[in-house]
Amino acid sequence: MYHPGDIIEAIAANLRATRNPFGIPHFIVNRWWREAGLTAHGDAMLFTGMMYQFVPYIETSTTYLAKYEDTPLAAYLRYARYAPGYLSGLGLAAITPAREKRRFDRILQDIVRLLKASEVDFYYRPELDRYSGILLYDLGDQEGFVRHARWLANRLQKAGIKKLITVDPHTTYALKELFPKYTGVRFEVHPYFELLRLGGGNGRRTTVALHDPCFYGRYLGLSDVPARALADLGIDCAPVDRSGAYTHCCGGPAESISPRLAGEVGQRRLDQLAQTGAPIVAMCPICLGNLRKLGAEVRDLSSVMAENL
Amino acid sequence: MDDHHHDRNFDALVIGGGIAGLQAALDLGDQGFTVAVIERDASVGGKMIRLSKVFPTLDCASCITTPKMAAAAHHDRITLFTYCDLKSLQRQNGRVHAKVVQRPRYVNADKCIGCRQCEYACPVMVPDPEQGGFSATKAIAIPFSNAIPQVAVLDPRHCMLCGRCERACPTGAVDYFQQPQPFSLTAGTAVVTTGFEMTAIADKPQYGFGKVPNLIDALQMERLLAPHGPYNRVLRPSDGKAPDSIAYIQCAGSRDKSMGLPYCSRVCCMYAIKQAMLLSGALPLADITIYYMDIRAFGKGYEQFFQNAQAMGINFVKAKVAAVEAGPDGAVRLHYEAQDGEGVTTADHDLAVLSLGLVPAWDPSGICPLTTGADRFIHTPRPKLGPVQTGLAGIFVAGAAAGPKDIVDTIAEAGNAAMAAGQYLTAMSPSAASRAAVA
Amino acid sequence: MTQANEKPDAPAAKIGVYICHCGGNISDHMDVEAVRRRAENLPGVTVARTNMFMCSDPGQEQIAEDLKNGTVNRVVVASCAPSLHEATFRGAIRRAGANPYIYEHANIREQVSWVHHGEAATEKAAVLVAAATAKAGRLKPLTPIRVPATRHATVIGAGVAGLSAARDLAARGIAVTLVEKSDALGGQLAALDRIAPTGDRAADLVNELAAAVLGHPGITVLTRTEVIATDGYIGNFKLTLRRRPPEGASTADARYVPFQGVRPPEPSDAPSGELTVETGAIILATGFRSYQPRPGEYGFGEFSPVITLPALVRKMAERPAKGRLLQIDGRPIRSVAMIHCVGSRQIPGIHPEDESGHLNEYCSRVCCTATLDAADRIRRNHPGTRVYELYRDIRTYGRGQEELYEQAARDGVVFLRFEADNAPQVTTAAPGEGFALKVKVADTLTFGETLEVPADLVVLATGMEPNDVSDLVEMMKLPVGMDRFLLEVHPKLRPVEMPVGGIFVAGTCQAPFDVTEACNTAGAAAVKAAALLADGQVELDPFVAEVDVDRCRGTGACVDACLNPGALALVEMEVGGRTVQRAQVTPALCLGCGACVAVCPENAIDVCGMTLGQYEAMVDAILET
Amino acid sequence: MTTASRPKGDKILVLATESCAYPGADSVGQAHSSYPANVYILRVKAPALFPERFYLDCFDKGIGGIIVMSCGEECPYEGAYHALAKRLDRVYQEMKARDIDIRRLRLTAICTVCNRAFLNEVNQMNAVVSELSD
Amino acid sequence: MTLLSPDFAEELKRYSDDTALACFNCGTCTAICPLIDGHFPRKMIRYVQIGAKERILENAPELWKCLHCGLCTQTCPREANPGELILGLKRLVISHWRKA
Repeated sequence: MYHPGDIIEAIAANLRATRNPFGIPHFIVNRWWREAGLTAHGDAMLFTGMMYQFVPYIETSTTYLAKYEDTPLAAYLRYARYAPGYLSGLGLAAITPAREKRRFDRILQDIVRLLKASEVDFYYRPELDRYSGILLYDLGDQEGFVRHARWLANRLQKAGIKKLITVDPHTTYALKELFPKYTGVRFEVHPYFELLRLGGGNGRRTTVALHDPCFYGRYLGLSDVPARALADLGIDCAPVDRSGAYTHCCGGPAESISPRLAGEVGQRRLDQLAQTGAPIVAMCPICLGNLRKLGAEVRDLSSVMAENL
Repeated sequence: MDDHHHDRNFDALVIGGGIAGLQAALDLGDQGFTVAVIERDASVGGKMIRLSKVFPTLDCASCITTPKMAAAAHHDRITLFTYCDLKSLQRQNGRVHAKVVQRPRYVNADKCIGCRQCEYACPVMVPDPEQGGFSATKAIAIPFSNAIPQVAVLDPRHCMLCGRCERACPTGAVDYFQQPQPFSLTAGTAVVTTGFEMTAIADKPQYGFGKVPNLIDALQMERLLAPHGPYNRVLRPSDGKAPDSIAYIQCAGSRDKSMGLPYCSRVCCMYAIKQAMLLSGALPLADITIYYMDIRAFGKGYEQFFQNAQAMGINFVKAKVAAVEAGPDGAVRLHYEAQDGEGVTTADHDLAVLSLGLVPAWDPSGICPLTTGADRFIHTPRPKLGPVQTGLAGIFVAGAAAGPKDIVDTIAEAGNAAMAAGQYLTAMSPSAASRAAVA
Repeated sequence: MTQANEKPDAPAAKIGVYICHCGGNISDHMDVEAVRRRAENLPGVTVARTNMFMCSDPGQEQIAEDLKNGTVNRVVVASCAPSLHEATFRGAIRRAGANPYIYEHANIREQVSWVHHGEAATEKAAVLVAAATAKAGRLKPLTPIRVPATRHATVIGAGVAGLSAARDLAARGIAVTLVEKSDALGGQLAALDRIAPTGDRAADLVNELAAAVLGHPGITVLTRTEVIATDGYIGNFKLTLRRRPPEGASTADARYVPFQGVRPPEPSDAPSGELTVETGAIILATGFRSYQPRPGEYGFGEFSPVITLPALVRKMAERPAKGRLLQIDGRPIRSVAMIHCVGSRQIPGIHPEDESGHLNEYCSRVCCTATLDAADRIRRNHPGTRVYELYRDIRTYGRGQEELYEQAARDGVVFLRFEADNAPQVTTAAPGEGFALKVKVADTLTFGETLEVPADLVVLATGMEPNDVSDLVEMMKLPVGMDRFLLEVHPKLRPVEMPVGGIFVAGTCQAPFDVTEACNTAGAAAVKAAALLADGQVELDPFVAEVDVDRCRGTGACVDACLNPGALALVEMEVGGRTVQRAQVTPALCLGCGACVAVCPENAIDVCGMTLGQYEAMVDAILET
Repeated sequence: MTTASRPKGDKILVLATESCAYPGADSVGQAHSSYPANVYILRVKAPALFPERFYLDCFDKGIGGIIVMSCGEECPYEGAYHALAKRLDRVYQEMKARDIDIRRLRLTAICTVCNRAFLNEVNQMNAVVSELSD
Repeated sequence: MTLLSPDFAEELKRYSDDTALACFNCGTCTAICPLIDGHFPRKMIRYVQIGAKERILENAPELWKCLHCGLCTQTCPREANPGELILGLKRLVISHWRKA
């Protein structure tokens, strides 16, 4: 286990300096939209919050973190903020494989396809789509989180944004619950699957094991909605031991503090999902990343739906 | 017995024919008042007649309930209306008016002589709810061996209308076309003794009830332990193995705001200890563990009973079980925090019993203007000096209808309700009281 | 042979035997007609019939007709278990204008057709019918015993249970004498302040009950009064009372004295000295006393800041004041430690016995809630005062009590849990530590760590002990349990009854109860007394012992064997011009057990309706059939 | 005298208390559990009624075995059970004196639902009676 | 030997909902926590109840094992919100570290 103080300070410093927890320049992280054919005007703005885009970088960094966890080298982490290397910034960007980045960009492109197929009136403005700061909140750096959230809320407010379409549970929770509470700014927030109207699908009936992320299943009480969206496409959800409000954590959030712990918790969840025998589907980039790292074939909700259109 | 040709005016109505209702009816009848008991089930006796033995004396529940059931059934001044739904209970012009519908038994109660020929003839086996679903009964049957009245009931959900019971019946009592029978009763006062049901444990999905094969509830264990039980011995449902280790999970549906049940159900500690003692008699080599938060052995002789259980070797572990799942080989796996320093622990048992809590069996809304408390039991505005008074003059309450209660406390409260109802009748109509006095 | 002892019946028995097919339940397993034929030939049998359902109206009608037209004067029905239909057939006989006790039942379903089959069943049924017939021939008409009862009840003890029972009985039109040892009404309830969890004021409750009792013309209230002698039996007791003269000035109006209760008015003609009361029923409501800790128990008597819960309640009520810190005896209290289960839940080998060798092994039931209530009140009224509760199990079992437990926790009461064999230790704090005392406890909630609780005050949650009523126990022959509380006949079948007929228990003389439960038991006891005295007489089963004075020699063996003292006695009577001693039965007291029958050397005593001769005749019939 | 009084029959008499053992025997019937048909059950309020000679007379007359089924310690008549137990001790002495096998008399407690205990008792007594009549 | 100092609960109020005292130490949070680790999180909550601040600071890094998954809060029988308390303790500890 790494000393949490070190991780928190590294992330907080990055966020202060670059508005990005890993210190990677925004234009490098957020490239997925370029071939997506998006307009800049419409009813609601698509807001990715950068979580999907970050996953490849997180996985690269945690591979290194896992290597040194519980070794004397772990203590050197506290100098990370002075020595970017594999933990932050351009270095991290450089050593993260392009194939991985493309994979996660594809998910966002699939979400766009789904929204278009549902005739949702939406637009995208890449310069406004920024990280929500949720990781600092989870780690307990309340000051850091509030400072960042205010910056972002102001920026969106100034741009006249009122309605947001989100793609991951962490960003959704931050915008829906935390922003009003800590910044006083309230947006109308919809996770994308709430807006889907996809009709009968392609006629194939399949069953999947849908992993409810904690934020959707428990904090936001939204686990029924994606299941309904799947059902519209003829996809059934196998009963998973622990789901909905009682869903089991994927272990992902522990990645930065203890990759070993993230693995243990994730493995237990994987076993529960595997018991169904159905292909595993996640709808949160953290869950997706952590469960995949444990060797499981896990697909994103949007990919499964896009394929069945 | 159900008598359809009686006077529909009574001194008192008793709503519910469990042990509280029977005791209240007997105490009213013995004072000289006429009483109508309205019971939802096909037999009086309530939950108590379904139990095995009762704490802290360990005498059999039947031995205590049956005489009270028979005494009420044979009482000159008590009329039992079974298989009846109460549709409305209102006060008008100083009297209590009840609208009741008797559900069809598809058996003429006046003709049925309880000979069971229909039951023997019926080809349809259905799970017997009176035996915790562990064994089967027939689609037409006497509800249970010591039911009162001894009248068969046909279950239309399972009946195939094959006609064998009708042909077997020596008195021509089977009537496939019987209709619900609405009727009205009036009385000077009413005593509500509608009792309890067990907690709906589905509200606690982490206990896996229904998914874990050898996880049963305490009422099912009562049947396994009962002398007239489904197997005549204790075994676990999945494979018929005699369990070597048995766990009790306390507060399964009590003291748990995550289920919306913040209150203590008052009886579960004692019934679990009782069952544990009976089990250690039936299975002398089995390990029995009770997982608890606080042992609430508060009544007369209860603490000594608890101490005896400890002396008998029953294990008590202070922990609330957090989750239950199926383990290997039919085991039930419990997760809990061992607070003695061990920390998070899992324990496998051959059989586990959920000590379910108590919830009210009756909701007066839409039937009677009685109010209920936050716990949904009948509200008693003067719990100290008038524990049996409700918000409505002339309507009294006793037993678990006014909050979880054990049998001893229920019987005392039923007596008090009969006293209060008798006083009310005396005050309202001295003639009723004097009639009672000369009866 | 012993039958010779039976006096011949006049007129001769004409026995009707009625055998039930029970719709095949009986007839499918035996030859009912064969049983009937054999019955027909039994001595004394005038008619033997069968019916598909004897319990049906036509079946009962047949019996009634045979009785009315004189064909029969004794009835035997062979059918199901007597528990099901004995009462039915006795009722049919009564409706036909005959004495219901000329009836005998043969159980040929539960004890024959459902357990044996074929010839064996037929044979056994025939034998049981013969046995029943043999008994029936020796049955005599009996009359239920009716004893006049005084429509008056005496309630002993004027705490909440006694007051409540007296009020209830008077409201049902029964005259009541309420006897109280002290000079005030209210008992231990008056020693309380507010009652948890509802917050009712004890004073209001005492005043309400006292007003109801004092205002009812049917209730005679006798304070400063004790029962010094009892006599009589159910419905007809005679109590001798002794009333002390008032100490100090007597009052003209009822007056509430805090922590003592309501002093009733003392009219000039109030009785004093010895008086007698004739009463039909007695309700014992003699209550409890609070456990007094042993010297040194948790520092009690050793350190002055160690007090009992009742003392705390009183001190807080006498100087009610809000403020940052609780003040007790003029001292600001920054921290209170409350220790549960003092004098309750004692365990042999862990807790020492008292000087008379007793341990209070029971739970006192009310102390958890009372302690929590006091703790929560301190936290709410004195936010600067810290409160710690040291407990074994929190027993907030009743309605609203678990909610109080949670409320106290949310209000900042800190809970520590100890094991019975590792009790907290109260010691003085070192001079520099700032607090008067400290309490060391191995806290199981903190993984067994030993914690030190600083305390300016230690409160002991003392339990209940029954009041000493050994005089009444002796006089009335009352059973007492291991816990020294009065012992009811059966906790569920007859929970408020003493084995002596007509004596009932209410409230905390039976077990620890809270106010609600005490009221419930009081109502339950009152309803039993009201039912008993409802019509001015008590009806008892006629199955009681009867002495044949011609045979009795006055040996007294029966009196010695009698299980219910008073039911049998030797009395002097004139026989043939000489005064001799003979046994006499008091039917109201006789249990009908027959213990006397077995020991009489002269066969001079028997139980009506089930005589030894009848049993012997049945045995003969079993052997001869 | 002793040989003449030795029981020869195989009929078993059960003295069953009306509050416990008699309803217990009924409950065996309700369960349709079979037992030997030579068992005859008499309903009694309390077996304390029967003097020593009643038992001895029964054996003399030809009863093969007697089971006294009481309520045991839960007897509604306080003290009756102990009086009964003492009396049966004296009956046993007499039986020995008359060369009657004491296994022919049993005292047992049976409650209203003691089906198995009831069956055990009557089957055991039946075994004793048939063994002794061989 | 641990001396009790319940004033710590007051200090924590600045960082979190004040629900630690609502906890009745049933251990559900610990047993349900996906970490399956010792007495976490009840241990921390118990330390808050008795005011053992030093113990919390000594063991502070453990707090970051919490994944903020919320299962403890969902299942807590007393609605004591253990998840939120742990988050509050993280905030308190960070503030301590930053002051140091």
